Parts: sequence; C-alpha cells; structure tokens
Amino acid sequence: MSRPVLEIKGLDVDYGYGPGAVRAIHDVNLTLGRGEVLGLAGESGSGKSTLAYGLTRLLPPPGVITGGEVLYHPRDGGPAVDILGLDEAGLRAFRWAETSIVFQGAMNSLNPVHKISTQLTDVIKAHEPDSTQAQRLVRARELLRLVGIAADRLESYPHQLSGGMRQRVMIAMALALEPQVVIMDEPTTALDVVMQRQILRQLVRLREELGFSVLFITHDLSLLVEFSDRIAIMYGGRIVEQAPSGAIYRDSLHPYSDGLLHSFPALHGPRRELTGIPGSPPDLRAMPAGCAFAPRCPKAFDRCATEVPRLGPPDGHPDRSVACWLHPTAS
Amino acid sequence: MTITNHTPATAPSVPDGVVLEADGLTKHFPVPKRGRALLSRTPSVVHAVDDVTLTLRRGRVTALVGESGSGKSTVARLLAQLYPRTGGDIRLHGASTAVRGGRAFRRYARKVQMIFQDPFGSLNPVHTVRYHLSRALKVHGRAGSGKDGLEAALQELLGRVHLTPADNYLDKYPHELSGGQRQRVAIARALAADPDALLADEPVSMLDVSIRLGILNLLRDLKERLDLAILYITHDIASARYFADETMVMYAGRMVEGGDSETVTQAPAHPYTRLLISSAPDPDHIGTADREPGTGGAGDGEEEDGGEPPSLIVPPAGCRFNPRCPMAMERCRVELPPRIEIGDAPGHWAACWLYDEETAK
Amino acid sequence: MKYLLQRLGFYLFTAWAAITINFFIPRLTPGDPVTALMAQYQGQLDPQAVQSLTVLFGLDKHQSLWEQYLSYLGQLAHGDLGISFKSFPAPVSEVIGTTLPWTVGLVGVTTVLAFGLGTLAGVLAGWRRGSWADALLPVSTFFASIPYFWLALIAIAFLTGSGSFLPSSGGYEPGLVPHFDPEFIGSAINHSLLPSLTILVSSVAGWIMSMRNMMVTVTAEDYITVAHAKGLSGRRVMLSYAARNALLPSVSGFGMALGLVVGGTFLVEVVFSYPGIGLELVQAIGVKDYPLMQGIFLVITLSVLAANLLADLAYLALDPRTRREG
Amino acid sequence: AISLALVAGCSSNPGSANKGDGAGGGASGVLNVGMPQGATVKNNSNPLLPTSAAAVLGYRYMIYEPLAMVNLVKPTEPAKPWLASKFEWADNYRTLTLTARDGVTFSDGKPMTAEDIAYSFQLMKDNKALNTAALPIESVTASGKDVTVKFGTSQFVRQAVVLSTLVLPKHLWSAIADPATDTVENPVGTGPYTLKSFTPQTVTLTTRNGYWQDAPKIKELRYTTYSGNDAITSALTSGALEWTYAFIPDAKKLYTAKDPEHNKLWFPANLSADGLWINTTNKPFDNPALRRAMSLVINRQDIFNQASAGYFKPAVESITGLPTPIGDAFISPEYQGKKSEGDVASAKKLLTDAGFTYNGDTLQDPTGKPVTLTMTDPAGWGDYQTTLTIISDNLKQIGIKATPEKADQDAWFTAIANGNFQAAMHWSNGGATPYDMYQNIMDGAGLQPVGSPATNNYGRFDNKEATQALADYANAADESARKAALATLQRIFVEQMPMIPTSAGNYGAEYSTKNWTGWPDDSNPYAPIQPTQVNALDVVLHLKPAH
Amino acid sequence: MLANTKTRIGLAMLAFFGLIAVIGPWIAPFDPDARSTDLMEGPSGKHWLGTTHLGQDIFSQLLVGTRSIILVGVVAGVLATVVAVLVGVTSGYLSGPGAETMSAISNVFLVIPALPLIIIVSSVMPHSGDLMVALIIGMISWAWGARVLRAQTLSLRRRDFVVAAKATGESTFRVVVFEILPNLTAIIASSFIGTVMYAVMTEISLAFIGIPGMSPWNWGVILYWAQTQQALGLGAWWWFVPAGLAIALLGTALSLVNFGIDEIVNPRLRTAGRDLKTPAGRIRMRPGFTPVVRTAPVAVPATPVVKEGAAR
Ligand SMILES: Nc1ncnc2c1ncn2[C@@H]1O[C@H](COP(=O)(O)OP(=O)(O)OP(=O)(O)O)[C@@H](O)[C@H]1O
Ligand SMILES: Nc1ncnc2c1ncn2[C@@H]1O[C@H](COP(=O)(O)OP(=O)(O)OP(=O)(O)O)[C@@H](O)[C@H]1O
Ligand SMILES: [Mg+2]
Ligand SMILES: [Mg+2]
Repeated sequence: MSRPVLEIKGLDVDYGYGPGAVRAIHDVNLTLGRGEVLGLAGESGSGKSTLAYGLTRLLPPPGVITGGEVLYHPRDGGPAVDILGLDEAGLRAFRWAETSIVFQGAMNSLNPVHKISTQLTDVIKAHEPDSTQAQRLVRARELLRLVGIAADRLESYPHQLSGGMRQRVMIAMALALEPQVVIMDEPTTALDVVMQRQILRQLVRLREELGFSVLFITHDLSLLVEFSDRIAIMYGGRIVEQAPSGAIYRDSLHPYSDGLLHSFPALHGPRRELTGIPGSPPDLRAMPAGCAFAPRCPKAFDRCATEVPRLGPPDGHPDRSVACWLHPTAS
Repeated sequence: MTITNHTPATAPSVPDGVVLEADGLTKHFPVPKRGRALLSRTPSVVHAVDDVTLTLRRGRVTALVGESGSGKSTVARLLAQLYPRTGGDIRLHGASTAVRGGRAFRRYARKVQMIFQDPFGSLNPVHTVRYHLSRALKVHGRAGSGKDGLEAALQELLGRVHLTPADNYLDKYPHELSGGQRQRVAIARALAADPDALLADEPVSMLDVSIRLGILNLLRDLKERLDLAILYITHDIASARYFADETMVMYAGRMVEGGDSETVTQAPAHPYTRLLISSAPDPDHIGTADREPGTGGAGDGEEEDGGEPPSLIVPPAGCRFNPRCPMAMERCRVELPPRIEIGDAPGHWAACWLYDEETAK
Repeated sequence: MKYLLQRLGFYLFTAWAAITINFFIPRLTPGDPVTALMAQYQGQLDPQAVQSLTVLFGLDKHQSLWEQYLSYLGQLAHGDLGISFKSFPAPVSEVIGTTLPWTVGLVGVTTVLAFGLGTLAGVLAGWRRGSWADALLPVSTFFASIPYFWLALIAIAFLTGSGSFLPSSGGYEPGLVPHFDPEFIGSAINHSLLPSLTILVSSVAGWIMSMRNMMVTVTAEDYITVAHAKGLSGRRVMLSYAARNALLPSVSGFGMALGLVVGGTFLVEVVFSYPGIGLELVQAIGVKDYPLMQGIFLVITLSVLAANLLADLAYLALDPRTRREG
Repeated sequence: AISLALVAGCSSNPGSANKGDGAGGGASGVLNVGMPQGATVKNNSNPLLPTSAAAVLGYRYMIYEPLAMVNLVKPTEPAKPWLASKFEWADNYRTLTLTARDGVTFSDGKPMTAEDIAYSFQLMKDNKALNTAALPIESVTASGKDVTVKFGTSQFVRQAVVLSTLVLPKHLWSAIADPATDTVENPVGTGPYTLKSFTPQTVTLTTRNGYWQDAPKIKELRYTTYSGNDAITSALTSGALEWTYAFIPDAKKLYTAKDPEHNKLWFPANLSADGLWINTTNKPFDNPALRRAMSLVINRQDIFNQASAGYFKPAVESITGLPTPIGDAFISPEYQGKKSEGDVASAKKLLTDAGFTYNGDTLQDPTGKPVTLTMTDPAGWGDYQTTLTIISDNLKQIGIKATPEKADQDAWFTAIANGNFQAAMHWSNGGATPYDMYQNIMDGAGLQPVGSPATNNYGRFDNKEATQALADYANAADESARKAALATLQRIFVEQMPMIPTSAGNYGAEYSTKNWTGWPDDSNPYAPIQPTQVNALDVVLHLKPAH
Repeated sequence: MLANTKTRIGLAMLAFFGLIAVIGPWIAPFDPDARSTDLMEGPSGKHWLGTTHLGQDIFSQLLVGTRSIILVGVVAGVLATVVAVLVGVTSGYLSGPGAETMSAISNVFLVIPALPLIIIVSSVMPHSGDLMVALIIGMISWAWGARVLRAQTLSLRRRDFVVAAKATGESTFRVVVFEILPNLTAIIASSFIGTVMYAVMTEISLAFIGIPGMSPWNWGVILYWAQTQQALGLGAWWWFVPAGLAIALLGTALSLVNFGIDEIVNPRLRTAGRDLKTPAGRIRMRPGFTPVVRTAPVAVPATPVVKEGAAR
C-alpha cells in the first residue's frame, strides 16, 4: 500500500463509562489507503457503525472513546493529525472538509424543514466563509449534476424527493468539499436493487474523477465483494479478517468470514451450497474469554476458548491479516 | 442447515393441489384530491395492484419479486383479506371468497395466514410470546382443552419453529428476543391457525444475512413437513432463486413475468426482469460495480433520472415499463401486453410485446 | 384546498355547537337577570324596580327557550350580539369592544412573551443538558404548580404599597382618559407590569419543559448528527437544525394557549381588577347577563378557533412536509 | 351584605396616589368618589335607568335634582323643598300639588318650568320600564307654576319616593325616541355639575355656571369604579379615594388606624333590619316560641363586631326589630328600651314550656324529632357567612344544629323568592317609616305558596291581623290610626318573631376629612352620607375645603 | 419508573397527601368550624398555623380540607380519563361518521370556555357536594386527553402488530382493548395526572371565588375566607400562605410523577446527558462530540493529544 490516508490504531470504544460500560470496539487497527474502497462487513451489532462514528467522534451519548488514535494524513503531505486529539473548533473545521459521512437513512439525514439548497450551501459556507452565496449555489448545482439530479431540484424539500434521490443528495453533499475520505454506513440498504445499482455506478465514477477513499459499510456481502477493493470483517467489536475482496470471497481464512460468505445465495452461476452460522452473536456484556467466535465456531479448539487471537498476516499472505488460531500469524 | 436444490426445476403442477387463487385481482387506493384535481370529476386513485393473477399450490413456494412500491405487500394483504379489493376474485379451494370481519373472516384466516415484513413491528411490545401464541390458538379453536392442552399446543408450536426449549421463550417479551427469534414467533403465530396457505411478506428483509438463512430454511422445512402453500415476497431475487419453486415479477402494480424460479432468474424474458437481475449485486463481478445494468443503453445523468419508477396515480399507458424500457416500441406505449408464453420452459410467460408473434414477424 | 374546505367545515360546526352550548347552559341555571341585578344593588334599588327592569330587558315577552334560541341565531347572523343587561343599554359589542383590547394587550402579549422566553430557555436547557440549565426545571415546576391567583396576591402584598411604583389594581391611572398619549400609555404599561410578571412566572415553566423535551428528542435525530458532521457552527446546529424542528409541536400548543388568552385567565383580571373581558365575564355571570355572557363566550370560541387556524397555518408555513403542491 | 363575590386583590398601601392630571385632591378642588361596582362601559347618564353609569356611580344626583330632599337618617324630619318650592298632599296622600321653583335653569341655560316637572311624572306614567318605583300615577296636570299629580293609592308611606322624583328637561327629553334605551351622553339637568369626561374607569364632573343655589366649593367630582372592596380599601388608605361606600373587614386596623385624624366612617342605621329570615311553613319553625328562643340566644354584639367589623351594620337592640335611635320615635311605649337579648336558661324554658324536649344536648320538637336548621347565603357574602357561623354557634347552646351553607347568588335569590329555604340572612326593605320593613316581613297581601316567587314576605308568614294592620297603616286617615296600626304590628312582630333581626341597614360611607370637611355625622346628621343616595348632592353642597 | 428519583419523590409526596386525606379529619386538633376567643392570632403552640377572624384553627382546616381536594382531583381525573379513553380510542380506531362525530364533539369541548361553564353549571346544582363538582370538572375537561389519545391511536392502528392481530382473527373489541390500550398506558397515565392537576386547580379556584357546592372545607375555602377578610392586608400571612404552599406542593408532586411517565413515553428523555467523572476531570457528553478518555497510554503519539478530549 502506498501512503495511507487514514490510520486507525488500537481504537477502543465504550458505551457508558466506568463500571457498567460496554466495550463495543476492541483494539481495532485499520488502514485506509488513498483512493481505495475499504469494505466493512459483519453481523448486525458487530460494531461497524460504532467504528465509523467513533473515528469521526460522532457517536451519540453514552459512547466514549477510551483508547487508541485515528491518524489522518493530509493530501499535501503535511504532518498527520490525530482526530481524537482535536478540540471542538478543530474538529468542526476538520469535519466534512477532510472526511464526510453518508448515513444509512437519507430521509433522516436531511433536515426536513430546510430546502436542499440550504443544506448544500450551509456546509460550504461553514468551511469557506469567504464564498458568496451565488458561488455556493453554482457549486450546489454542480454537485447535483454530478449525482445525476436536475439542478431545479435545488429548491425542493427533502420530502419531495424519492428515496433514491435523497440518498444521492446526501452523496452530493458528502462530496461538497472534496474530502479525502467518505464514510458510507449502509448507504443503499433502504433502496431497491435497481436504484442501488444506479447509485453505486455513480459513486464508482465519482471516485475515479475525484480520487477520494471510501469506507463502505454494509452487510450485503454480494454488494461488498463487488464494490470494494479490500474487505475487513468484524465480529464482536474486533476486526477478525482483512484482505483484498477477491481473496476473501474465494478463500476466506477466518471461520466466521467463511460462514458469512456462505450465508447468502448467489444469483448467477451454479447453485452453491449455503451454510449458515449457527448460534447467536455474543453478548457484549459477557464476552467469552478467548476468541469471541469460539462458541459458534465449528473448528474451535481448546486454545480458542482461552486466548484472544491477535490480528496479523498469516503465513504466506503478506497482503492480508486474520485473527484466528487456525492461522497463526507470522510474528 | 443446508439448502440444496432438491426440488426439480419443473415440478409437475398438481391440479387439485391448488389452495389459493387470485384472478384479475385489482386494488386502487383513493387519494385525497388536492389543488386543481378538485375540480375534475374523475376520482383520483393509486393503482397499487392491477389485474394480478396467481395461484398458490400445496407444498410449493411462489415468490413475488419486484421493486419497492410495486404492490407486492398489497397483493399479500388482499389475499389475507385485510383490504377490500377493487376488482377480481380470490378463490380458496376453488370457492370465491370475500369476507370482511366477523366469523367468516375468522374461518378464512384459519386457512390463510400472513407473516409481516417487520419482525420488530408485528409483535405487540406489551405482550409476551405466550400471549401472542395462545391468543392465536384460542381464536382458531386449537388451544386444546384446559391449561395442559394449551401448554402442550404452545410447546408443539414453538417446537415447529425450532424455538426450544419452549419454556425459555414463552414468557419473554418481544424486546427480549433477537430479530430472528421474533420472526420465528411471528411465524409460529401464523402456524397456530394450522393454515393451508402462508403469505410471507418479506419475512427476512430486516434480518441479518446469517439469520435470514435460518428463517428461509425454516419456511422450506415447514412447507415440506406441513405441506403448506407459501407466497414468498422479497426484493432479493437471489433468495427467490434458491427458495421458491415459482417466481413472479411485479412492476408498478402489474405482473410482468412468471415461471419457475430457475428459468426466470437465469433466463429472464421481460426487460424489467432483466434490469432487476442485472442490477442485483453479484460477487462474481468483483470491482465491476459500474457495469451497465439491463441489456443495453449507456447511462448518463439524464437517463438515470428517467430511471425513476412511474407514478401509480397516472400510470403510463400501454406497458407500464415502457418509459424506462430500452426496447420500447410504439405498440408498448399504447397497448397493454397480455401474458405471452415464452416457450423456453413450461409455464414461463412474460407480459411483453417482444414475445408476441406479430412483433416477431 | 379540500383540506382547507374541510377545516372550514369543521370550524363552522364547532362554532355552531359551541354557540348552542353557550346559549343553553346559562339559561338552564336557576335565577333570572332581574333578581340577579337587584341582588347586585341590594338595598340600593327600589324594590319595586323589578317590574320596570323586566319590561326594560324585554323579559316580559314570554318566549320559549327554543324561540329565544332561534331569534338569537337570527340576530347573530346579522352580526348583532344584543344588548347587555348589566350595562343596559350598551350593546354587547360595545362592552366587548372596550374590554377586549385590555385582555389581548395584557394576557396576549404576556402569552407571546412567555412562549418566547420559555421556548428560548427550553432550547438552551435541552441543548446543554446536564449544565446549569437543568436546574431551571425543578424551580419552574414549582412555580407552574402555584395557583396563579395566589402568586398574584402575594405579589400584590409584597411588591405594591407605599414606596413601590407598581400599582396593585386597575388598567391605568384613575384620572386618565384612555387616549394615545405618552402619559396614558406609560400608565397602562406600568399597570400591566405586575400582572404580566406573575403570568409570566407561572406560565413560562410549561414552555420551558415542553421545549426542552422536544429538544432532547430532536438532538438524537440523525440530521443533527449530520449537521455536526458537516462541521457547522454550534449555534447554527442548535438554532437552525435542532430548535427549528423542535419548535413544531410547540406551535399547536401555542395556538391553543393563544386561544385561551381570552377565556382562560380571567382570574388574572379579577385579582388585579384589570379592566379586561375576563372581569367583565365574571360580572356578567354574576348578574345573569345572558347577552353579554353569550357575546363573550362567542368571542372566546372564535378566538380559540382563530388561534387554532393560525396555528394550522403557522404549521403549514413552518413544516414543509405539510405543504401541498397544486 | 357586601355583594361582589368574585373579587380579590389585597393590598395595604399602593403608593400611587392619584396623580392623574396633577389633581391630588382639595388643592385643586377635586373630590374623589369611588364605587366598588366594576367598570361601566357605556357613557350613559340617563338618571332613570338603574343600570346607567350615572345611577351605578351615583353621579346622577349631581346633575339632576329632586323635587324635595328627604333626610332618611331623620325620617321624622319634614322634607326640604328643592326644585319644588312648595308641595302639598291632599286627598289622603293621593294628590300632590307642587310648585316649581323660580330661577332654576338647566345647564343648557333654559329655565325649568312646571312643564318639566309634569313631563317627568308623565314619562314614568307612560314608560313602565322607567317607572322604577312603580308609582301608581293616574294623571299629571300642569297649570302655571303648579303641577298636580294624582295617584291611585295613598302615597303616605311612599312620600319620600315621590318627592325624590328627578326633574328632566322636557325640551330635550321629548326629542328622545326611546328614553329607556337611548343613551344620554350629554346630560342636561338643573344640578350644579355637568359631565366633563367619561371613561369606563373614571367619570369626571365639573361645576357649571348659573346654579340656582350657592355654588358648591368643589370644582370637580371624580367618580372612579373599583372592581372590589379590596381595591377600594387600598385606594382609601392611599388617599386616592375620599368618599365611598364599601365593607372593609377589620376597618379599624385596615382603614381608620392608618390616619385616625382624617380617615373617618359614619354608618347611621336606616329603618330596615337585616336578620335571620325563617321559612315559617317549615316545621317546627312554624312555632313562634322556637323563633323567639332563637332570638334570645343570638349574640348581636358578636355579629356586629366580627361580621360587621364593628361598624358596618349597627346591631339592632330593640326587640321590635327597629334600629335605634333612628326608629325610637316609632317604637310603641310598651317596647321602648326593651332589648331582644336573653340568656340560655330563659330560652330553654321558653322551649320546654312550648312542648320541646331535650335529649341530652339535642333539642327535640314536640313530636320528638331533633331540631335542625340549614341556613343558606350566597358564598360571596362574607359578612353574612360569618354571621351564619356565629348564629350556628349560638344556636348550639340551645341544642339546635344549625348548619351554614353557601349558595350560588342567583340560585339563592330564586330559592328565597320561592320559599325554598329553611333560614337565611337577608335584609328587609326600608323607608321613611317602619312600614316598609314590616310590610316586607309580614304582609299577607301578596302571600305566595312555597314554590311561587314572592316579592315580599319570603318567610311565608301568614297572619291576618298583621296584614290588616299594614293596610290600615298605609291608608290611615290620621296619625292616631297609624300609631295604633304600628303598635299592632310591633306586638305581632315581638310575639311571633317572623324574622329574627340582628342588625340594621345603613346609609353609611367612608370618607376623608383631609381635603374636605363638613360631612354629616352623628353630631350633625343632616343627610345620609352614602354617595349613591339622592342626598349626596346635599352633602357635596355642605363640603368646604379643609385648609 | 421507580428508578427515577424525581418520580420517587413525587410518589412519596402524593402518598403523604393521600394519607392526610384519609386521616386528616381524625388527627385535626380542633373542629375546623369551632369558634374560639383567639381571634386572628398567629401561629402558636396551641394553634400551629394560627386562627381566623372567628378564632377557628387554620391547621385543622388545612387537615380537614385535604380530603376534598384529593377526592375531587381523583374522581375528576378518573372520569375525564375514562371519557377521554372511550372517545379518543374509539374515534381513533374506528372510522366512519360515528368516529368523526365523536372527534367533532371533543373538538367542541376543547373550544368551549371550560372554567366559566364549570362556574355556571356548578351553580345549577347547589348542595351537590364534592362528587358533583368532580363530575362537572371531569365532564368538561376530558377533551384534550381524548385528542391526544386519538392521535396516538390513529398511529397505532396502522402498526403492524395491530394489523397482525386482526389477521390472526381477533375481534375488533379485543384488538382495541388488548392490543391498542396497553400501548397507550403511559399516555393515559400522563393525561390522568394532568387532569388531576387541572381538577385540583379548578376546584381551588372555584372555592376561592366563592362558588358553592363543595364540602365546607378545602384549601380553596381557606383562601376564600382569608381573602374576604383581607388576611394579607392585615398581615395574617399564616392564614394565606400554608394553603397556597400545600397546593403548590401537591402540584409539584404530580408534575414529578408526570416526569417519570414522560420518560416512559419517550425513552430519549431517560438517557439524560450526564457528566462523566473521569480521572481527567468532568466531561460532558453531548451529541456530535464524542468524548475521548484514553485510559491506556498511546504507543506513538503522532500529534499533541489534548487529553481531556471534548472541548467546550
Ligand atoms: N447506546 C448504546 N448503549 C449500549 N450499547 C450500544 C449502544 N449502541 C450500540 N450498542 C451496542 O454496540 C454494538 C455495536 O453496535 P453497532 O451499531 O456499531 O453495530 P453495527 O455493526 O453497525 O450493526 P448493524 O449492522 O445492525 O448496523 C451492538 O452490540 C450494540 O448493541
Ligand atoms: N393504504 C394505502 N393507501 C394508499 N396507497 C397505498 C396504501 N398502501 C399502499 N399504497 C400504495 O400502493 C403501492 C404499492 O404498495 P405496496 O406496499 O404493496 O408495495 P411493495 O411492493 O410491498 O413495496 P415494498 O417492497 O417497499 O414493501 C405504493 O405506491 C403505495 O404507496
Ligand atoms: Mg450499523
Ligand atoms: Mg411491502
């Protein structure tokens, strides 16, 4: 990997503080390369959203970041910035200009009482206070055109747009300041496949044009495999496997990734056999002592129940990493 | 936990296996008039479902796929008699039925039960699992005699949906259950009536992939064990391929294609079905997310904007897909295409002028 | 359009029903205006005046209740509210005309003020939860629970009196002639200070509470998180995103409160001898002045309806989701 | 009783004196008069309408004047000729001949003539709605300076009412389409004042030129409405108000003590009595012995001190129910000086002699039923409510369980008129003779069965002798016949006690001598002091600047 | 609900008032009507809260008067709530002219001037006692609750679990009573408390302005007497202040309980933003700026780290 744009090191996130706190993210290390699409998958409740919001410090109370750092490398090659160390003003200035987010529900992400134009321009105004309103409007029109929406929709209210259009408006807004990183938390889950395809197509094109990196979260694995360059799989608040998407699809190392990839039917090709994952996700309040997946793992052995495996590159695969005792890491 | 395709691709239809039939089913929702429309005499309606014909057979799963808002849920609710229909007929075991409340509805509900899309919304948060299930049993007179009878019936019911030991679940409230467990309770409730037909409206769309599979396996298992007729409504065409014997495609309130699942998914005939299938994510196309869907047509911004679903208040004349169809002909804009047999597999049809002999000439 | 027609129909029906109720209930109670008036002037009036008053008020024509009702509706249709007994022969419209502005001026302005201040405080309390703003709540709850008249009387006892510039009663200095000159207006404002202060104290708490709760609810919405994520300034997120949305439910409450301005707070006027319509109503009830009672009830009903209509319209203006095209 | 239930407001000293347009009181010749009636909306100075502002505030008497001034505080005193320079009764008080005074002009400069006097009577005759005193006028004729009015019945007991008739300017009034409903915004009368300005809160009168007598010293009269007794109290103590009629609980502490030198009150009794009216059809209260025994134990001093704040309604001492000293002249010799108090023992004896028995402390009627009584008065009438509490306490001593209750004012009035009550504190009519009072209490002429409204005799006291005596008194041809009839009435009243008198009605007022002196009082009772009485004009004409 | 301190305090206060309502007349040291020779005296060992102008004991009046207040509040609250539930839920669940009429009626009741009408109506029935007054207040004050319940029912009836119950074959009655009503509990409770508060205030106002028909003693009556005797003007604060404070405390208790119910209805109110007590000091949690509290040292600090994280 060339120069990364975002480095997450040992991130811990808790819900609550002190006794009674629940650790939702454990010691997560993740690197987002420049211009890459990093997919994040995992069962519901595995901590994907927590990770995404945690690294931008947007977790709602009672979320608390209890450790680690998130380093952002500016595009001009300047010194890295620790997002977790920024004060409020610094954070405001950093946000959106460098990293933007597309949330899951576009209807809820847009303020119902303001026009699209207002919502597009106010972010520009906040970060480029010197710009004139006319300039901002020109930019807003351009942004809408970028995502394939007629500029006359600028004067619409969110409820006057269809779900797909709203989601595209959110994407346009995310790109308003040409950030380096766009985080997308299940951006298409609420849409039907045709619309989803349209949006993804646009996104891919825009990425080629603008060269931003994407952290893409979904639990639709077919989509993830198709869309992302690299995939990280989360389980119980930890990253359990990380690899280029083709590699993970064809040959997943962690039994959980394997189960996940064999839980969905494919539309084409021969009918694959589908294996589900038995059992239920772990309770964050009572995590197993060893590997969190051990109780559900068909291949678990003694060590799994006692020791937490470390994430690291397995033998012979320097470009991927896994946290599983079946694949002891090189170190 | 394995699904293998052991149902032959073309299962012979059992004529007397027909449980529920819809014939020319139509539902128009009145919409409040506003503005200038007030002055017009014609009532304005949402053409949510138009002329839908389908058949549910014993021991078979029929999938209904289509984009959001195409009227799938409305079909299910019509079949469950939760809405009065605007037109058409529903036949249960060959007898035409139209019930609205009261004992007749109860009798109908005993034969036809529905599972709702949202496992979080379809259980009353203030009642326990026991309440939900025992009410369903009592309403349909299947609670057995006395307390023990009821208890036995409850155990049996939870056993059917693999929620065992039943005692762990009976006194739980919905919020204490996981999504998959809730959906199982909802299914158990539907099964309490011992129905002949089960209408499952997107039973898994709100669930996680790994839980999804469990529910689908369960439904398949029930179909086989209890010889149920199942209507499976979904967005996820891949799951229809795996799970359903037969697949119907809806677009803007109309059926556009039908046939056995494998044929419909592997050799789609209608342009809309083709669009749908090509849009579905496919992990075998790694890194090619920007591939063009459908059979052709380059996409620039304007065309994408034309890709919006049509208005159901003023649906397009002729074939409803014609404004988006890359192969639309003049005829498509005027004349409504009838069901036309494709001929590549028995029972495969499409409502598309492409397959009309006249056009072919 | 249909919506508006429906609303209009609803308003008409409600107004009619309320008018009917307001007509019959007072009349079904025992007593009659003449004896009530005699009682009012006990001993001051010649006992023989009963007959002359009966003739004067037109009560000697023995109409059935139903006939009276019909003729009342007929009168109303012509915009005629009748003649007050109590202030005979002043037309009810004139009585209302002289008293209503005082009420609207005092209670109306104070209600608007209470709404404004309370909402503002609520926005802050909801936004900065866990700070000093939360301490506002218990205090305001206590004040909201005090019977208004009691608070007012205590205020009169302690804040007026020799040495205080606050008068204890009346709407303006007794010797003044109501007239738009600085002296009169100054006096009217001076006289309204204490009443409005007490109304403010006891009603502002409700607004604080409801606004705070709405703010708390709204703060958890996704679009607020988005607004933070966009790096907008804190003030803009609070006002333009959170408060703007949290305000919506309060609008209909505010409409209701505005409607109650006329009918709800007559104790204010009683306690402060304020020359408003509430005091007039109390006196009208005391002497069974049917026409005046009906007239004031009508004003109350209409003002509630009008306030609701306004709230509907305001909602329409504030919430684009309720706006309809075409 | 103090009406105006629905009032509150309570303050000792509002600092704001009446700065107004700089008029602080006497210095600039202003007298501030106040009434607790609430705002009067309409500028209407029609003196004949009891609801007009002029009547409610009492300023009508400063603009319009009566034929003669009757001083009801000294009812035996002859009436003082006013606009009629002479008047004469004839035909056993059925014919009144009046002579119009010379040199009297209306404020518009036109002279007052006999025509105007005749017109004033004719107006009442023609408009039932304006004949508030229900005078049975048969004919009115004017000839030269004389006017002759003929009545259907003897007006002996109504002399004062007849003579108080106000004289209206015919030349203006005959142009009014409907004198009952049309408003009089610019009143023109013979009185010394004219209307200067009207606002619902304050009405200002100012002196005019050409008044027929010595012009009053007070340049301006200012009538202000207050919405209650508390507001009045604070205005009084602050000096914003100098003359009013209102009940002040604990007036000594709240009012007089604040400025003993100037804050004065004078509450002379009139010839009427407040008391506990009893429904005499209700067993066992139809028994006079029971009523008399009750009267014996009721503590009138407590009522005077605690309910009337020691001033408002003078206690009635005389057993005849007539207030003293004003009624002294009418009390027959056998009852002169006899007071109605007794002790518990004599009351009990009276009862047991009449067949009542005691079961422990409980009084039982001759049939053996415990004697209970419900006493009702409107809720807002604080002094009557207090009185009932005291009476209830008093009656407990002789074993009667008497419960005070509050009622809605209107409902109560209806109940009283219809006889649907057991007992109630209520006033009686009053007038220039005891006739009004006794007639109000005992007249059988208009006796109504329980359930039909009565205008007199709410207690349904049925006594032929009393009825006859009342008729005799009203129509008697000479003084001795009257005396005899009055003696009969007193005897019946004392023996039967149809109503238990507790206190007297009053003609009182609170007033300040800070700026103006010359007010009537015990030492010089030249007129009733109440500002809404016709004699208010007489009072104003007597006032002089204090400095 | 009990976990909430505010609610617990409120309930404790209510329980205290309830107790006084029951035993007040028995523990009152004097007959509240009885006159004595101690006229207008301030608080003393004999008369804890002083006496009236007739020498009556104000403390006893306060104790005896509690019952009427609680009775009227509860009865009116129950009545108004029952009517509101009947009208609101039926008109919300059913459609058609009947339901429309019901909702129109509740709108009419919203519009008519309540307090003046209560004054008028209560005068029709003199000697009616507390119950009658409670009934009148209840009958006139249900409309607001009905409107809220109707709105909520309208949204509930479209919810899947209601449709599902119907699809199961439940009768309309059972759907309304067993599926919808339990989901309205919190709103019903909160509207009940609101009505109780309103009824108490109304009763006191009525008694204060001298509307008859209530029991001889309640707090409003005490204030009425204090007012007609101008207690404040005479400096007899003991006559005026205790009853007013009692009312305010009762109202506060009801509001406190209502807070608890509000939080049940709206769980978001529950997760109140509390301060974090961290080794580095207090940190406020607020949306949009997740606090960073690093408990473990960071291996390689690349940029200076502001330890306390969330800035003001
Ligand atoms: N406010 C909270 N308090 C306590 N635990 C929480 C809170 N919010 C989330 N969690 C827990 O944190 C874990 C991670 O949640 P998160 O939302 O990140 O999951 P996710 O992977 O995004 O799931 P999904 O795919 O359903 O969106 C879950 O187990 C969840 O229960
Ligand atoms: N009660 C109703 N009143 C009016 N219109 C309705 C009603 N219910 C559904 N519709 C309309 O009918 C159309 C079909 O809706 P339906 O819910 O059947 O679609 P669907 O295929 O189930 O969609 P989804 O996949 O999103 O669940 C939509 O346009 C919808 O807006
Ligand atoms: Mg998530
Ligand atoms: Mg659906």
